[in-house]
Amino acid sequence: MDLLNQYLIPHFNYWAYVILMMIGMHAMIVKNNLIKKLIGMSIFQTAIILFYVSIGVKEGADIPVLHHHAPEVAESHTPAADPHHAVDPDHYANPLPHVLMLTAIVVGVSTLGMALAISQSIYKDFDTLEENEILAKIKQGGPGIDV
Amino acid sequence: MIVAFDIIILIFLVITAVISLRVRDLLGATMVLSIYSFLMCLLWAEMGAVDVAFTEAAVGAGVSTVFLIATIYHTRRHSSD
Amino acid sequence: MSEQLPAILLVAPLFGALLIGVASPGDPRRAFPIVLLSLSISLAATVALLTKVVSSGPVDYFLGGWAEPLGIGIQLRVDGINALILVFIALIGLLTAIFSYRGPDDGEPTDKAPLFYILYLLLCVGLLGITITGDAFNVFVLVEIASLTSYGLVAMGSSPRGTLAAFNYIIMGTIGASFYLLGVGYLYMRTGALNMAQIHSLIALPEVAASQTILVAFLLILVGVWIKMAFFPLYGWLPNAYTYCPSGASGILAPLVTKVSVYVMIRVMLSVFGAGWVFQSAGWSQTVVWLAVIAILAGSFIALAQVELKKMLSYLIVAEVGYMVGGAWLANHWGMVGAIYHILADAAMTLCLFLAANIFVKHAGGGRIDRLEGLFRRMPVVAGAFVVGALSMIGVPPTGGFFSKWYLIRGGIEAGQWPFVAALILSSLVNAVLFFRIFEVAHFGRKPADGHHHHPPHADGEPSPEQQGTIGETTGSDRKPRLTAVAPLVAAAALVLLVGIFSGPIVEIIRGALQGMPHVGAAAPLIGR
Amino acid sequence: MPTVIHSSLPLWACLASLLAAPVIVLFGREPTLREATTFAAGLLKFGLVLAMLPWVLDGRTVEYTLIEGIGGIHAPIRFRVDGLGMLFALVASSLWIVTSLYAVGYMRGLHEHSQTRFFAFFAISLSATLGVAFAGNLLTLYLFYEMLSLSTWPLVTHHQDKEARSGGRTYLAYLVGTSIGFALPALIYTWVKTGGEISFGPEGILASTDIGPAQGMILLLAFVFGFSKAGLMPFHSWLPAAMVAPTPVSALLHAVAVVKVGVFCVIRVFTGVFGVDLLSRLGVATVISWIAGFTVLASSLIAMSQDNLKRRLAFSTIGQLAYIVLGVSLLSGHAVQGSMMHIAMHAFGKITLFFCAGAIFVATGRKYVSQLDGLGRRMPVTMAAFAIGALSVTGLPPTGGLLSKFYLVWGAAEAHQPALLAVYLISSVLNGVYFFPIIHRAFFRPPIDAGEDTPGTGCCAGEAPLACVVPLSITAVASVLLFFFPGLLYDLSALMTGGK
Repeated sequence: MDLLNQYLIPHFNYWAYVILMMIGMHAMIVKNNLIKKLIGMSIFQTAIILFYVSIGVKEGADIPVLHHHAPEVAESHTPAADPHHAVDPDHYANPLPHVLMLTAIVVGVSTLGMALAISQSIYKDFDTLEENEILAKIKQGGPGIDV
Repeated sequence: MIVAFDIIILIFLVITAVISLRVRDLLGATMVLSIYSFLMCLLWAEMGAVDVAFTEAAVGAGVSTVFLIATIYHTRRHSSD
Repeated sequence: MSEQLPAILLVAPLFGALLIGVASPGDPRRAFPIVLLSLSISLAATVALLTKVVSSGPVDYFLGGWAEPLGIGIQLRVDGINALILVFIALIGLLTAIFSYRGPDDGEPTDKAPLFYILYLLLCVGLLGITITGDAFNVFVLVEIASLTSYGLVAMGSSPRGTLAAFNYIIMGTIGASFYLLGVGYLYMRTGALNMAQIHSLIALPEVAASQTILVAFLLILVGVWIKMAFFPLYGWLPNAYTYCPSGASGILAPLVTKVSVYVMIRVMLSVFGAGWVFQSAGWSQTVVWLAVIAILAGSFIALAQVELKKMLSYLIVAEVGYMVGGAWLANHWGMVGAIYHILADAAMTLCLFLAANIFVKHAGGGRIDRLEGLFRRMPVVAGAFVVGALSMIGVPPTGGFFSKWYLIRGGIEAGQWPFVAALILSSLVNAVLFFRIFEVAHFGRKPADGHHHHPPHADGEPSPEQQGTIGETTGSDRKPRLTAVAPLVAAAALVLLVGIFSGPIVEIIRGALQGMPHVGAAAPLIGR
Repeated sequence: MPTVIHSSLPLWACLASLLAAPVIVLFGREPTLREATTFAAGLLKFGLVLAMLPWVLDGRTVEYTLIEGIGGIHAPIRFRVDGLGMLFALVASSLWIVTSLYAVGYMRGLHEHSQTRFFAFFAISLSATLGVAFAGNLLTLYLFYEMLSLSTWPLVTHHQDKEARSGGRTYLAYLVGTSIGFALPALIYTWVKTGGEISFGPEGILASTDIGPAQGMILLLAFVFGFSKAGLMPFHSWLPAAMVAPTPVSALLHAVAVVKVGVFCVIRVFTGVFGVDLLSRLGVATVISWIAGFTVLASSLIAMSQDNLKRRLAFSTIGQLAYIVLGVSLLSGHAVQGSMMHIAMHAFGKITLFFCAGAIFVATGRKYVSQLDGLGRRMPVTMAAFAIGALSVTGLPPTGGLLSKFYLVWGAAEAHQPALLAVYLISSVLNGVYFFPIIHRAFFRPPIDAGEDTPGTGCCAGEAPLACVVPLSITAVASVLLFFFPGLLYDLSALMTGGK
């Protein structure tokens, strides 16, 4: 039973992200259709973002935004409080992984966009998006293919 | 950060991911993928990462789905696997 | 002005790319001067930085001035190792920009040329950034910039196989970059820092060094970087990508992208984890050197089986990556020096070979090796540069290729890794066979092979013009290659020789940087002599 | 008196012909100007080498460092001219002038194609030969050794036909293969063993290191087989394959420059890298002497069976090279001196034979020994020179060959090696066996009918063109003169073995 409590429950996030990542990677490699590969890719990338976000999670922590109801801000109005040590880190989730993941999301989407544009160009040349058919066409060669 | 809530969303996430990859109609797959993104955004909002959540909602669900539908429009809707 | 150098060399190509987008979306003639200007500014900046590093040691630069507390601002760090690589990236970028003057596929200047140059400059920004940054996550961002632009460049060619190769390159590249991101995530989870120096100081603590997370982080980063550098088992994307991409693109991708990934591996091994941590158990270095041996042999022998010239050269890149990874993992001083020096030598000779191959393929009409007949006679200058690159690949003394083998073999002997030394020698022999097979085809050509008795005697013995005509009627365009194509090629050949001749000073800079590298316990032999 | 003189003469001696190559290409269209450049370069090179002779003769070495830190700590590109280097350089540069004269006659006689390329690469290979002669450390030696293999490939494959292509392929496979396969690791192993010190000095590089007999054996074998231009048995078949080249190439390169570079490197390995006393202490040199002995006997036997004249001369060269390697591996003072003198004696003798073979081909188009009946009457001068050359190679009195063989035999006796002494004597007899039938056939057999006369016979009465006959007579006379005035060779070789 302690296996369940000690490993499974608190690390559920990490189990989930590994499962999602493997689903995505499986699709990227095994799927025949290029679009399905790209769907697998976006699942693969969002899983990593899930991992990063779950690093910054704290039990019972508030969102990392200083709003005026927050205890620290209220105290700081009183002259005694020292403005520099206002924030108590345990109250807030760690914002740094979140910031990093903004970049990762944008990267994921731009890669998806580039890949989709390329698959449209592949469709224009090979008239199919199935990998086995494309490879068959290449093996036959033909004028347009092996320039 | 409610653990029970997390576990439910994660299970749904895994289910939508598998469905999105198994369904043969690409348009359907795209729709399920956007559900997957919205669930992910819900999960992150609940975990305290608010900015990542609405970025994922806007970008992950919104723009990717638009890209995918545009590509399917220009190519073929049916996928062999 | 001079302390802003690290920023200048990144910003110049960035603004160049934006300027092209704004100034001349459709007009290639206006794009070319902007490209030259921005790349020469960044080249000048890198050279100035090199002299600064040589004279006064490593240079640190914090973007936005966030010096303290360490770890907030992104730190750019230039020491002996990456100063040299920066100069090479800028120089090779400039040479290839001149080479691809007439648009990506060397045809008539289509409207694609400016787009090609925008991607080209952004790729230069990515590569320069990867080499200069001192922040682990920033490396991921710049790796993505460089990868996205190289996907675009590969897909821009006219050949349909190029677009398919670009698609495969995207899939493999994303997996590689994501593994690197994951590795940095685990590092951050355990150490809470992203700045390389900071992580290193934390890993130096015994309880952190022993933790599982650091081990997982290292493996993930390693696999991710191996995919990006096409290390043997993970090289699937490279051959097609570099064979079917436009000629201008192969000139910048082949020499630099894989070498920069090798640099990232070495930077991570030395500056983030520390040589002491990485080489703590001899088992690792033994297995990786064995992997490198397999990479070298496989790359060389598959190259032997190739029929197309550019595909053969691409497989040689896979073998050369095996040299560098094996050298870095020999866990001794000369192995590391050899690996870093080989990054420079290999970049130069790959550039020289790919530029020459592009000209040959265009003028011989088709990439197959047996179509290159008689080319030495028609293009002596291009042939001469190709020969210099080939000799360097074989490892003939005055060229850079020889001296990198010189140090790598020495490292191999001192580390007692005899299979690695044997693999290096064997691959030089295979390279010799490969390139002399091409020399034979190109040298002999379709001369009247039946003895020399009856052809019209004339004083000099050079085949008379009408004879040359018979050779020239191959399908390829018979015109002489453009000056803007030949000049960078000659410069590349000269670079190969210069890297060889000045290998002494280069190695001194590298050894100085290695001496200065923070190292822990077991690394004593690494930083020793 | 300072024993080391720093002057850039050795560098200019090397560069003289290297710089001539582009000038030759420039004058590609005007043959006379092109030939004039070749001669000018030859004379300049010979002059520069002679200029250094006085210094070297009174025991001093000329040193010059071209690029300081090229190979890391102690491996710059360095030139060092000592007795051995000077002897070989004199032989190579003097014979280049004679060969250029011969080449002009030969090429014009047969209207060869792409002569500019031929002369340009000829000049480059000569600069590589001198580079090896004057090399100051192992790295420079290896650099010019590789340069020589590569610059001679276009010469070997000059005819650009089927056999030239396959001959060139074997030629390169052996030379580049063994040099990268064996010489490079041996070179780097020495570099590692001595901590970076690989320049040649009075005593061997490895003398100060703690190298064991096993390591010494492997290293010595790697070096000797790495420098496969010395033509030792298992790696010799590139030499007959290179006979596909035009005769001036096989004359100068495969009788003088290329093969002597191989032997020169072997002598450098014995005296410069290991040092004679280290070798005698380790006792590993006897293996090399057995290999060389076997090569001498086997090649002489094969030479007897060869009908093609040039192939017979090729195998005779392999035998003579093995003489020199055998002499050095005996490690006795006189034997080493004899082997150095044999470099010069054999060079003059063998080049005469190759010139005659070429002249016969130009004059009559005949290549095979069986076709040489009665040629003595038609080509008296050529066949006389052939006879003198044959005498010199077999080592009979009126020619220089005798002196060097005498020293070799003396050295063998001094080294108490009766078996190897017997090898020397038997092989001299065998030399006679495969040369004298040719002379007999040429002078005492009735000529077979003139038959078809291939081109080039347009000129005087059956003799080859003057430009071919004059050089071969010069070298024949030279080999006789060497018998009477060996003083210069003796002093130069004594310098090297003076100490030991």
